[in-house]
Formats: sequence, C-alpha cells, structure tokens
Amino acid sequence: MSTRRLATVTIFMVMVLILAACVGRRQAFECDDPIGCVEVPPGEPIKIAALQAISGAVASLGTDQVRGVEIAIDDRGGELLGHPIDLTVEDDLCSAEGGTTGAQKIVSDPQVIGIIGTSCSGAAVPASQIMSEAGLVMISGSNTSPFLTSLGGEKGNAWQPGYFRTAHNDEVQGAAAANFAYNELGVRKAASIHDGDPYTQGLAMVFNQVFEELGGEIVMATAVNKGDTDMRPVLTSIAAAGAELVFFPIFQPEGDFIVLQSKEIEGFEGVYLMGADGLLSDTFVESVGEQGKGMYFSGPASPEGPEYDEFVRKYEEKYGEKPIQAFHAHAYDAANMLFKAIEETAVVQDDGTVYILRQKLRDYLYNLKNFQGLTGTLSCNEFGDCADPKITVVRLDDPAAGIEGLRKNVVFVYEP
Amino acid sequence: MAEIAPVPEKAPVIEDVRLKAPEVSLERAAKLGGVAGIVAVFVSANGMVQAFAERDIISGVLSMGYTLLFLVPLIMAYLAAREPPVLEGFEAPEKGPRNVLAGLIVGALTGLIMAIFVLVASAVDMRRVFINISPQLLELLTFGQGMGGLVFLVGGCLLTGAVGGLMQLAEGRWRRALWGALAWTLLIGLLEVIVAQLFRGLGLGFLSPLFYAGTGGLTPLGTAVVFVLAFLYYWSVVPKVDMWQRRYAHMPAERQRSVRLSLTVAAVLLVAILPQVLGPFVSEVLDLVGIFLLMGLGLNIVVGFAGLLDLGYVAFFAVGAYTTAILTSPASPRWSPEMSFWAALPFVILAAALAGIIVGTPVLRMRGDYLAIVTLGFGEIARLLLLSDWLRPVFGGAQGILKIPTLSIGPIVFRTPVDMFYPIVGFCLVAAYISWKLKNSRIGRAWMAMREDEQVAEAMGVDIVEIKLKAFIVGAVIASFGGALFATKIGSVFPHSFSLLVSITVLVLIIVGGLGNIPGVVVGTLALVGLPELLREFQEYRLLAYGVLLILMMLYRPEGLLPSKQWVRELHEEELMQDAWLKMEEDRRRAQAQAAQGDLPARPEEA
Amino acid sequence: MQRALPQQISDRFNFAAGVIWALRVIVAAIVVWGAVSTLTSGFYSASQWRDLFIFGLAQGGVYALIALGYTMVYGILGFINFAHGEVFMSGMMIGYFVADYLNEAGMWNGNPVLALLIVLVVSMLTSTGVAVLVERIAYRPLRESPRIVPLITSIGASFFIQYAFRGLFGAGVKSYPRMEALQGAITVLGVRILKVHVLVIVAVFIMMGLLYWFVEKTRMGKAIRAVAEDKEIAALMGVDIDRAIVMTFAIGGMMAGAAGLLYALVFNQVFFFSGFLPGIKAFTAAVLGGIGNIVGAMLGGIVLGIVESVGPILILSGLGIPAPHQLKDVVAFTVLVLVLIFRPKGLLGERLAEERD
Amino acid sequence: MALLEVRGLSKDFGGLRAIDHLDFHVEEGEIVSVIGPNGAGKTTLFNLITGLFQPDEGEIIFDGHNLVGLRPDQITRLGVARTFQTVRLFFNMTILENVMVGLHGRTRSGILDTILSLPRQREEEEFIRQQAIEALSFFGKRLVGFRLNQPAFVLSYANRRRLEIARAMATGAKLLLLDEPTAGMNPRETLELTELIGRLRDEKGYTIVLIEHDMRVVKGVSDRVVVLDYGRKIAEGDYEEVAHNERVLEAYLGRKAVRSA
Amino acid sequence: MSGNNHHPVLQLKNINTHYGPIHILRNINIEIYPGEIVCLLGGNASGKTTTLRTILGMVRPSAGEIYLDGERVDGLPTTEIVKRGISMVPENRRLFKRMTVLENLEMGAFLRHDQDGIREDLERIFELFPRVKERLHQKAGTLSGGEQQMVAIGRALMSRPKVLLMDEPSMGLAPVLVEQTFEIIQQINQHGTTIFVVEQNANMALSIAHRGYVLQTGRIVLADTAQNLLHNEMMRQAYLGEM
Repeated sequence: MSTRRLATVTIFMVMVLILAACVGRRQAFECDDPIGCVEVPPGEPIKIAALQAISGAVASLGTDQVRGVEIAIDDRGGELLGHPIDLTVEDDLCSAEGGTTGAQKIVSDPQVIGIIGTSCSGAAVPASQIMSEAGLVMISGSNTSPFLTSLGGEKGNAWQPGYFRTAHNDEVQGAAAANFAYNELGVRKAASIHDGDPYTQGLAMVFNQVFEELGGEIVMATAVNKGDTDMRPVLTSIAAAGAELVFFPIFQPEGDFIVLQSKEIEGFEGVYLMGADGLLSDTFVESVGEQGKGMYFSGPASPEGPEYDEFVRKYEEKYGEKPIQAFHAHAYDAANMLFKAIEETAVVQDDGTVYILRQKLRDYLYNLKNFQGLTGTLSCNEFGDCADPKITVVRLDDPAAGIEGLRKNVVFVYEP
Repeated sequence: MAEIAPVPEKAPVIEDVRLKAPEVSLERAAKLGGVAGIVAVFVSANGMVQAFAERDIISGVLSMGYTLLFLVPLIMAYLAAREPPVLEGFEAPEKGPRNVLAGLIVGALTGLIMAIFVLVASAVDMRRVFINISPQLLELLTFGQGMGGLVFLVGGCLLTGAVGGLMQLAEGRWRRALWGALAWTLLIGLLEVIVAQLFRGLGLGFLSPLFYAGTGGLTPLGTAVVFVLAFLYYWSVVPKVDMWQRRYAHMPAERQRSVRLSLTVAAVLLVAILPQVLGPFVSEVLDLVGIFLLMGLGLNIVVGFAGLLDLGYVAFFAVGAYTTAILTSPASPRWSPEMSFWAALPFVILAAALAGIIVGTPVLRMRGDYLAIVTLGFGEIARLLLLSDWLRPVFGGAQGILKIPTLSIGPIVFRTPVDMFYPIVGFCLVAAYISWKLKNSRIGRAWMAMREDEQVAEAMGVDIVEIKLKAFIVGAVIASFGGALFATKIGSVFPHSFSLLVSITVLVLIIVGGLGNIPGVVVGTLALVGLPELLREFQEYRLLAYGVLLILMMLYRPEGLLPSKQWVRELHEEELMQDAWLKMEEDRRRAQAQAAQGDLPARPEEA
Repeated sequence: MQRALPQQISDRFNFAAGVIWALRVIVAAIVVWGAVSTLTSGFYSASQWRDLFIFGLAQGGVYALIALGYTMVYGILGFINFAHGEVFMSGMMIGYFVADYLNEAGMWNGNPVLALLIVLVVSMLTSTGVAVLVERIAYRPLRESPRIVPLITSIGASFFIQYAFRGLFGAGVKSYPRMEALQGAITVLGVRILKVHVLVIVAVFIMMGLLYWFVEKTRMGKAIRAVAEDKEIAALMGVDIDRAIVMTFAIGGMMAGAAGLLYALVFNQVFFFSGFLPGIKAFTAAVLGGIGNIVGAMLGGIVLGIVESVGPILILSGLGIPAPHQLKDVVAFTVLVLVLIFRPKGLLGERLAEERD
Repeated sequence: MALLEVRGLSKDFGGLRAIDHLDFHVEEGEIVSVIGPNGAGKTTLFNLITGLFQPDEGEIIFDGHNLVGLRPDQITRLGVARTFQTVRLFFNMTILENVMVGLHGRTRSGILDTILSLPRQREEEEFIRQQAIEALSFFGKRLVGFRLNQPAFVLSYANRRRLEIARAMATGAKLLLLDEPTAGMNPRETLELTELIGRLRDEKGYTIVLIEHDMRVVKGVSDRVVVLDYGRKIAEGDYEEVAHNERVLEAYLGRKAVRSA
Repeated sequence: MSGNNHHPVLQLKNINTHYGPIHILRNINIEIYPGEIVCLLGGNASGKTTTLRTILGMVRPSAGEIYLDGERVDGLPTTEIVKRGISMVPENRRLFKRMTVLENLEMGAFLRHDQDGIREDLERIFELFPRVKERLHQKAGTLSGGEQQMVAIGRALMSRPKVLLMDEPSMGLAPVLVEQTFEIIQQINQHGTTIFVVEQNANMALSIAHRGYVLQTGRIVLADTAQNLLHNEMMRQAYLGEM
C-alpha cells in the first residue's frame, strides 16, 4: 500500500519537473576562448566570490576585505552589464587546507568568474592553483609573499596564471623599511622579530637582507610564537645584542606585548621600534597608548583623498564601525579591477545574455595599466603584481588622534 | 542481650509483582523549561539568531535563525514529555494529557524567559558588554511588531512546546517518521549547494530551481516534496530494515555470502561513481575526510587497541607530509631528489617508523595522562621545529615547501579532487585492512591485553616494550600515509597545518565514532570532518556547535556512534559485571526447570 | 624500587635503557655545551640574567596558580580538565568589564587597592562559577565512566566556553586599563623588580600558602583528600561527595580567577582565546611537578616559568641556534620529557603506595 | 637440583621489610603451599619471582637461570606462570582471547607476517587457538563451547579463577604460582578445585606453588607447607607438622581452623 | 541500647533495586531488631553488596521502603543516612592508605562535632584495640592486614552507629584473623551495637549470628534463626560445605 503510494508520488513529481525543464532554450554562441566562456542568461546574476579569512584569530583581516568588496558592489548599484552581481563568501581559514576547500567550493560552481582573495599567502598557494586550472581569475588584496608572483624579477614558486594582487610584494616593503632605518634614522645595528607567520617571516627576511646589503648589521634575527605573551626574555636578548632598532612586522596581540614590555627592559631606552601594516589598526593604537609614542610603522601608502573619505563614510554607515584593518581599500580596488575587466571583455548579446571569455579576461588584467584606485595608480606586470609601488613610513606621535592621525603622519615615502 | 524476635516458620517465597510505572514528572518539565529558556536566551545573545536571520531554510517562510530559536523549546518539550525509562518488573506507562502538559510547561517557561530577556534588553543597553544584543536582534525577536510582538514570541514557544509534547503521544512509527522528515527537511535546506551539485551531477540540473529559491532556501514545493519523501521513507522503509536483517540472519550461509557479495559490489560501484556525481567540492571534502580517516585508523591502533593516549599524533602526519615534500618537490630548500611519489613512499614509511620509535622510546614507562602530555609535547616540538628559523634551510620555515608534484601512476595523473578520491580511498582500504588484520592477530591481542592490564599482560609473556613500540610504529606509518597524500594533494606544506587541533580532532573523531571499532572511525570522521566542511555557512559558530556536540555525545552516548563491543562493555562495566552473571544464573535456573519438564536441553543458549 | 634505579632500569628495559642512557649523555652534553658557550660569551650581563630569572618566576607563579586547578581535579576525579584554561580566561574577561567600568568611574587609579580587590573578587567568582557549572553539567554525570570520556567532554567544554565568550563578548582583544600604581620598578634587596612582578610573586605565594593550609588542616580539606582516595568509603564516613568535588572545582576556579587577574595586570590584555596556551602550559606544569600533588603543581609551575624564560637563551643561543625564543616551547617540553623519563611520576610525584598483601 | 631455588631474598618497601632473607626451594613435581598472616609477604614473594618487583638482595634460580633482573615476560617465557590474588583477567576480551594471550610468548609472528597473512602466521594462529582450547578443556565443559566467545566478565567468580589458571597454563610454564586460587569460592567449588590442582600435577606435570588461606585446601594438596611471617620463614614441613607448630598456631592458624580442616 | 525491642531498628520493606534496566533486588524484606547480630548469606553476585548499597543510599531503590528506627530513610543521600546512625565496615577494609591511622579514625567521626565525645570514643577504641594506639601516626597503608581490619572497624564505630554493617569481614584474611574478627564482632555486639553482617563464609557467620537471611539471585530464599539455618538441609549443601 504505502510502497505504491510512494511510487505514485515519485512519478508525479518527476513528470512535473521534466515539464518545467522543457520550457525555454535559446540560440548558441560560438565560444572560441582557449579556457572557456561563461554564459549569463538575462536576469541571471554574474557570480564572483570572496575567499577570505573570516573566522579564527585573523578574522578581522578577511572581514575587512569582504566589506571592501561589498561596498564596491554597492557602488555599482549591485549590477554589472545589466546583471545583478552575486557574491559568495568563503572562509580560507588562513591555511593551505582551508584555501583548498574554499577554492574547490567556489570552482564547483562553473558560473563563478573571479575570486577576490585570499587573505593569507599560505591559503593562496593551493587556492590559486585550483582557480587557475578552473579558468578563473583571482585578485588578492592582502597576499604579500614574493613566491606568489615574483622573487628578484623571476617567477615565484607558486605563481599561477590568472593570479593578481593589489597588495604589495614583501620585497618592496622590506626594502622600504630597511632603507628608512639605514638612511633616514641612521641606524647601523638592527634586530628583527617575526612570529612564524609566512607574511611576517618573509618581511623580516627581506628587511634583514636589504639592511645588510646597505651596509648595516643585523645583530639579532629572532622570532617569537603566536600566542606568546611574555616578550621580556626576547627583548632582553635584543637589548644585550645592542640593537638600535627593532623591526617587528607582526600582529596583535604579540605586537602590543613587545611595545608595552619594552619599556620595562633595562637598556631598551632609545631603541627605535618599528612595526608594519599588521599593527596599523585602531585597537593597537588604543592598546599601546602613550607607550607607543615615537614608534614607526612601514606600510603601503595610506589611501587618501576625497574618494577614500567617501569610501570610509560608506563603510561606517554600512557596518557601524570604522575600518577594522588596513586592506579594505585593496579589496575594493581588486573588485573594481575585476568589474572593469569584465565590462571591457564581455560579449553582450541582443537579448541581454552576457558571455564572459575567461582567457580574454586574464589577458586584459595582465595588460591593465594606470588604473585609478583608492590605493593609488595600479598597473599589473606579467607576474600579476598590480599594486602602486609606493610605501610610506609613519610615526606615532599622538596616540589620542587614533589610527587616522597616525596614517597622516607620514615621515618617509619609498618608491623603487 | 536482646530478646530475639520471632521468625516466620517457612521461608517467604514472594512472586514477582508488577510495579506501578512512574509518571511523567512535571517538576522535571519545569526544570527543562528553565534550561530551554536559558539556552534560547544564549542562542539569541551570542548572535546566532541574528547571524542566520538572512539565511532562509524555507524561502520567505522560515529563516535559519528562527529555526534555531524554536528548535530549543521543541526538543526540550519532547524530552520533558518523555516518560522515565521502563525498568524490568514495572508496568508500561500510559500516555495521556500529562505528556502534553509537560510540553506546554516547557514552552511556557521558554517563552516567559525569552520575554523577560527582551524586555530587559530593550530597557537597558547592554551592548557595551554583550556585543550581539543589538536593536536588530530585538526587532527580530519581536517580529518587528514592537513590544506587542512578544505575543508572537511567547505564542511560538508555547506552540512548539505543545507540538513537542504531542509528539510523545504519537505512536513509535509516526514519531520516528515525523522527526525524520523534519530533520531531512532542515538538512536539505541547509545543504543547498551540495544538493544542487548532486542534481547537476546526475544530469538533473533543471530540478534545482524547483527546489531552491534564488535567494536561498527551499521553495514551498521543495519543502513539501522533501518532507513527504522523508516521511514515507521513515514510515515504510526504515521499519523493514530490522526485518531484512532478521531475514538475513536466518538465511543459509551460502545465501548470506551471495547477499554480502552483492552488497559489496554495490558499495564498490557507489564509491566509484560517488565523486563523479558529487562534483569537485564534495569530493574535496571527501578527500579531506579520507585523509583524516587514515589518521583516525592509525590513532585507533594506538589509542583504541593499545590504550596509549596520544595527543601529539599530528607529528606523524607532519613527518609523512614533509618527507614527501622534501623528496618530491623541486623547490625543497636543501635536498631535492625530485623523486616520484611512489619512489618516495618507502622513505616516508621509514621516516615515520623512525619517528614512531623516537616518540615511543622515551614514553615506554609512562602511563595514561603522563603519556598524553608528553605526546602532546612531541607534537608541538615537531611543529615548532618545522617552523623554526633554525631548520629553515631544510624545511623552509614558515614559507613551507611548495611545488609538490601531483600524484600519478604511469600516465594517469590525479589532478583534481575527484581524481584524488580514488588513491585516498585506496590507502584507506589498505589501512583498514592492516588494522583489521592486526586486531585479530597475536599482536592485536597483546595490545588489547596491555590496554586492559599492563602488568598482567607482561606476566603472561607479552614484551611490553616491543608491543608498545609496534603500536607506535604502525600508527605512525598509517598517519604518514595521510601526510604524504595531504602534501601531494595540496601541493604545498606549511607548518601551520600541523597544529594541536589536528591531534585533538583525530582523537575526538575516533571516540565519537566508537573507540576500537574500524567502521566507527569511518562514521566519526564523516560526522566530525565531513559535516562541518559541508556546513561551512555556520562559520565561527562551527566550533561552538562542535563543543556542544562533544559534550552531549559523551553524556548520552559515550560509546560513540558505532561502538565496538569492547568499548561498550568497558563503559558499562560496573553494571554488566554485577548483572550479566545474575541474569545467567537466572537463565540457567529457568532452563533447568524447563529441562526437568523435558522441553529443552539444560544448556543456556545465548540470547 | 627507588634505590639503585639506574641499575634496575638497565636490567629491566635493556633496549629502552640504552636509548635512555644515550639520551641522558647527549642532553647533558648539549646543555653543558650550550650553557658554557653562552656564559663565556659574556653577551648577557649578570643583571640581565637576574631579570630573566625574575620574569620567569612571575610567569611561573601564574602557571602554578592555574596548575593547581588541574592537579586538584586530577587528584579527585582522575582526569585532565582541559576546560580549565577557559575557566582562567573567563575570570580575566569578566574582570575586564569591571575594571573598565571602575576606570571610567575613576576608581581604578583613584583607589587602586580597593579596585584591585573588587576585580579580584569578581574574577574569582566568575571563574569559580564557570568551573562549578562545567562540573555540574559536563562531568558529574560521567563520574563512573572511563577517564577518556570526561577528557573528551572537557575538550568540548573548552571549545564551547571559548566560542560562547566570543559570541557574547566579541572577538576583539580587550585591553585592561593601566594602573599607574603598578608601573615602574622598585628595588628589593638591591635587585630591581617591576612592581607588578612583586605583586604577582607575593600574591601567588599567599594564595598557595592558603590553599596548602586549607587542604591539610581543615575539615573540608580532609574530606577532599578522603574523596580523592576513595569516594565510596568517604561517602560512608558521611562526606558529601558531590560537595567535596564541587569544592575542589571551586577552589581550582578561585585560584584560576586570581591567576586571571594577575595575568591581566602583567599583560594587560584578554580575548576569548587567552586561556588556551596558559592552560596547556599550566597543565604541563602540573604534570612536571607530579600531577595530583599540590606542592608539585607549585614547583612545576615555577620551574616551567623559569625554564621558558632562561632556557632558550642559556642553552640554545650558546649552540648558535638562530631565533632561540621561537623554540621556547621546545625547550619547555623537552624538559618535561626528560623529567618524566627519569622520574615518571613528575618531580614530586607520589610513589604509588605499594600494596601489602 | 631444585626446580626453583630462592636464596637470601630480601625486599624493602620504604623502610618496611616485606621479605627478609628468605630461603626457599621447590622440587620438580612438588606442590608447595605458602601460608601466613595477611601482610606476611606471600604475594610479594610471587611478585619477586615473576619479576614484577626487583629484589633488594638475594637470588632466584629457576631451572638453572637466575631470574633476578629479568623482565616479567622473559621470566614467563622461561616457564613460570602465575595467577593473581584479586582475579586479574582481561575482562573485556573473550574467554578464548584471554587464554590466547597466554600463548604470546610461545609464538613469533610479527607485523609484516600478519599483514601479508603468510602461511606461517596462519598456522601459528591455528596453533594458538588449539592450545588455548586445550587449556580451557582441562576444566571440563565450563569454559568451552558457546562460552569461548563470551567476554570474560560474564563468568562467575569460580569460573574466573579457573580461566585465570587456564591462561597461566597456556603460557607453557613448568611452574605455576597460584595466589589464593579458591578465594571467594563456595565449599563445593573449593573441593573441586583442590582436586584439580592435584590433577594439574599428576596429569599435566606442573610443579605448583600456591598461597592459600583455606586449610582444607592446604591439607588436601600440599606435599610441603612453608609458613611466612613478617617476611621470614617460621616453619616448613608437611601439613601435620606445620599445623601443630606452636608459632604457626599463634601467628596464623588459630586453634579453630586446624580443628575444622 | 534503644528502647523497644519489638520494633526493628532497621527494616527493609519490599525493596526492589535496579541497575539500569536490570532488576537486581526483588522484594527484599529484612528486619533487624536492636541488639541483634543478623547475617545475610549468599554466593557471589547474589545481590548482597547491592543490598548494602541500597541501605546506605548509594543506590536508590526503585520501589519499597527502608526504615531506620521507625523513620523512613530510603531516597535520602548517604550522608544523611550515615548521620542517622548507620555505618559500615567495607569489604577488604579499604582504609585511606595515604592518611594516618588517626586521620582515618577522625574521618569516621566526620559528621560529629562533639569533641569530647570523639575523644571518649577514641579511648574506647584504643581499649578495644591496643595495637591501633601504637600505630596512630603511621600511614594506614603500612599496617598489616590484621591491624587494618582493626582500624576499619574502629573507624566505623567512631560514628556511634545504631546499626553497624559489615561487608564480608572474613574475606581474604588468615584463619586466625577471621577468628579474631568474629570475636570482635561479638564483643562489639555485647557492648550494645546492632550488627548486620554480610558473609559468604556461612559457617563462621552463623556461629555468631542470632538470625540469618539467605539471598539468591536477588531474592530472599530463606530466613530463620541461625541455629535452624545451620541445620537446614539446603543450607548444608549449598553453603556450609558438607558434601
């Protein structure tokens, strides 16, 4: 009895569904792109994805960028070529395996055209490979490891076609920090601390190298671990080594501990402290307060100007807080680059159907020059590096002025 | 000296009486109602209701946020309305309005507590401390109707409470079918992406828009179809499973074998087409499940069989991954022999065995928790060494090792996750075979004996040192397979992939699956690695749910999802030790009595 | 079995003994070589060594306070309460909100002693509450289960508390207000010590003394010891087992709460993950000292703190290993492994009472 | 020469002398009972012989080997097996598996043999199984048949004791050390076991040392009785001699027990 | 000695106990009158220990009532039951081995607050067991078996129980100690303590008890005076070792 009922229901359903499916077919478009095309029928969305770290200890890094992308979409009224823009957000967990699963989930939808991400370089290595093989493009706002694009003018180990970034190659920032320390501050003995993150380790490494090339001496290249709280021993070592400057391109809260505890170490008075963009945040300035006075930060040139102010206004309006990290503008630029490339390369049919040619899209991006973004003038090279190569160093003079005040207090500009 | 009381002349022989069944306790219902209220407040205050308010399960009708909120009184009411377990010698309880009343009490209390919460939250701004008690949340909770909306909130709680109570009145088959249908509807609603992919994979892509609305969530039609199908399944198919099993048990051995064979063939076929149908993303998840499964199988030998609590198991995984990386990658910093995966495999095994000995030897004399912390230490040491600047010339430090070639056999290259599924399954089968084979051998018995009582095992001629080292070595080698596959699959290795969390996850999954049992490890891995990956939408609440799940699991089903008999025994040892024997004595007496009447042989048969 | 241990080992575990002996020699050589070359290099001044030692002592004191919770629970229930790090964090977190409020009200720096006491009480109450609640919900029903079951529950509880706190109070790092009275250093017996470290060290020793007195001398302490030894018999004596166990968790929680405040004063910061690493370290300390042994936990904590602070520099940098601080935990865990190899029950671990027949 | 010879054996526990310069021997084929008050050091003696404890002084010579310094498993492989005062079975393993563990020391196959399922390994598994069943069969039908695959904890107290003896037999030992084999048994079971102990020697050729409190058992089976008190031997001889020794009566037996035995 | 001899000091009325779903005790009825020594006999796993645990509130009976001195005590927590006057000498003595002998005895008086009374009782116990006094500050784990037995009994007496339960006092003891133990039991009884002994060693137990119950698979199958039981045919076969 019940079995029969089940069968009846099933057959009925299948019939309904087949009928529904038979409605509507349209004429074909000849796709000659070597890696394929995406067809977006009228009314269907153009799909892009964000692959960012949105959970765990580095959640703010990814969340900030997702917001940047969302604002970029809002700025276009949520539409591109008359199609709604559909954004999927995936978590890259800031790890290789997280990047893999996230990327696989994204590419499993053949309609997705491009990815804004990842947050972390480690996640980018497998993710860029997966997206590259699937024919997508990926633009990251915060990957900085040289191996993703180029190292010393050569293709990096993890380079993949279709990978771009609006963030700086560490090579640039490390060199900027070293130049500033050696030439501007006149420091001859420096120390560096990283925290075992590929980003911080890479940056510290470049700093050490360039500083020594300039003729300085790295008296201690050391490291701490994420989660460490007691920095006094490592600071004692550095003081004993006689360093005049410490470069620690690490994150919160370890960075806070270094600054706060350095005041308690004998022999640490007069040693310059220098962080990087990982510490350029409101919570850091608030946390170190007066103790952080006189500290330097290297980082990409802070976006400024009326467009950026407008952007920040939208951000605050939409999310109820000030930008929480330093990469929202990079992500915003990345998204806009992608939209522009789609607009320029897509084939639009009369009925509104849009065809996006994947290789053509990539080629367009590789040849993109002088794109005006919030972070400056972006031009992509053959390795996918698109960032405006301007790095600035800022100094914390007035903690009460917060991150805004700090960003404006530029003491050095580096352009290779 | 006291006078001795008189004693009845004949020994009193009392026949068993039927004792009156206890009633559903309303007091307990009130308690559970309080708990439900607190849970509901918690779910709201930590932001879940709001975070999932946008995500629809049934498009335009029911959001995930509300589902979460109202599931609380529903489940609690159901539990509160359940009668206490029927003990031997007691009458079966009767169902009635009291069950529903208990459900209503739960609903009422939940509603009341939620209402108080809403009133307090709207009167006092607590946002500085509780960041998620926002105006938007209050709006959601009052259904956008201002304080008048509280009527809906309380009404909803009452309604779900009553439904929970009513569920208890339903006869067993109905009850199961209703719960099953409900669960499947929610699940299908949640797994939108995967189901859509499944449709595509089966060539039924046109079905998706009928089931799912473009804005997320099931369409009303989809909901109805899923609910009805699931209901029918539980109504008509599930009850038959028992019957099929019984029928199978009564088949002659030959028929059994052919049934088994055909089931195996079906399983193999299923596994073979599975990744093709499910597409790259689910395959990716399955690959990950497979890699964790390998580790689970290995750790199951160490913990489940040999009883050595290892919290640093990830070290062996790392050894496998890094050995593979160094030997196969052209980008390995110091040595790069650029071997193929298969040429590197023997070295991987060797390195893992060596690591097993290195970890195993110092801990030979340690037991239990000492072992746990020391192995944890080894796991951390391994990770930190891989990460260190000191060994960066060999392991690449934080930058890891890149460019690990993809796996290939001759001309076949396993590039995509769909391809990788097959070698991973292959390795899993090998590992499962190894653990099954060892379990039923001299060595497996020695492990189990050692787990039960190390001293006695030693006194029975088991060389504890040898057998412990063997457990560590086999466990290490199996984990290193996982590591090797991980490295070649991801194409790069970074020290961050080998954190303590991995060790803990693997330990947890074998225990949740059912310690000491190979199928249990499979189920545990699917549940704890597969499901969270599929439910990526839960984002940061995943680990919260994970924690709750672990606690509930251990409280209510400590033997795991698919337990081994031994583990069940151990968990219920006290009861069983005392009673199994009592029961047997009783059975024997009965059997003897019957034998005296000439019915049955005087030997107790196993039930 | 205590006497002539080396000889016995070499008889009983021939293979293992060889490895262990080799290990012993290698480790001794490494330590001596590293230490000698560091010391002879003259890189660090005597006052720097002394500072390092005091940093370690203060850090170790905090570990010791947390370790007490592990060790007491282990002593009475026989399993590792993984959630104890979160108990510690919870006190620190709720303490932050009170401290923040007091700071705004001007009391934090206006009347630091009273403010500290208030935050201390709140922090201890919170941690105690969380510890007791976890016991009630997650451990009490599992008392008769094999120990691995509550162990898993405690891992679950640990995740739950972390992410519940994250959900309720946000993911951001919260900075305790600065207490001016605790800034700077004072000189004690010619040694310059940070004020905050003085406070920590004094507080730790007072707390430990109180605890020792409680467990050894009071009626409840005796009841706890009896329950730790044999629950059923203790119940027969009229001891309320549940109460004794709750008491144990409560004391562990109180100690953790106090540790939380001290930790916050030294490091100023708290976020939902702050309990994890100190928890692991304190657990290590408890095992190092001999788990189940209260004095052992104190000793283990302090030893661990000092090893972490002095060890990397003393041993590793002398060996020419770059970035020795990165390997701080390697040194700490190696010390643990070595201690357990030579004293399998920890530094002060109880010799298992040999049963007489 | 005696099968087991203990000379000048001493053992301290934190200042407490459990065994005090004990001399003691067992001839091949003999059944020797060790009796003495609780805490006299009887079980400690067993623990020393089987290597669970290391003596502070003295020698233990078994079958020409000095056992001092050997591991318990090595000692078992040399031919000494034991049971425990509190029955210590592998309760969660089946009855058959319990006994099969006893054969561990007599077999060889390793991990690779097992994984590859070599013929040698399969033969060995069969051998283990047969030997185990044979050992169990010694106790009649109680432990074989449908019981083989039941977990050990379902067994009654008496059967647990029997299983423990079977497990010890399976190690292929020459010398069995039985620690209170009849404790917890009812009189009928005790009598039966007394008989079995005799048969163990007569049919299977085991040499047996047992610790026992039940004087009926001691009287029933012993060729020789050794009495310990405070780790020292206070009397030795056949049952009648010992039972009428004043020191033994005072320290251990009491008058009633002798009468009722 | 408490007043009316015709009202039982301890009474179990239709007690049923379950472990999980399994029915262990089935309608147990036991009455113990003031001043008596009553023994409960039975083989292993017949439910003897469960009976004791039920009396002490360590297991809740699923049905039935327990009265102590006329007051209903089933369902009360163990602490409360001990406070009302039941204490037990556990099987195998089970002292707190890491505590001193004195601390062990003090634990016995855990619920009492009358320091003088406690001191008095200590003296009484030293009188009863002079050996114990000599070992007062030793760790209990270092005592010999006989001494441990004395401390265990002394510890149970420290709470001045109305009924003293003894779980297998002869288990694992040397013959001379068994004898001594039973002598002590008689002695304590003569000082006025009601005693409920659970034993396997039926011979010994019946030789000192006034009355006895026989438990088999969770049921009372015999209840009679000790004398009658000693001569009961079934008893002689099953428990008294006459073959």
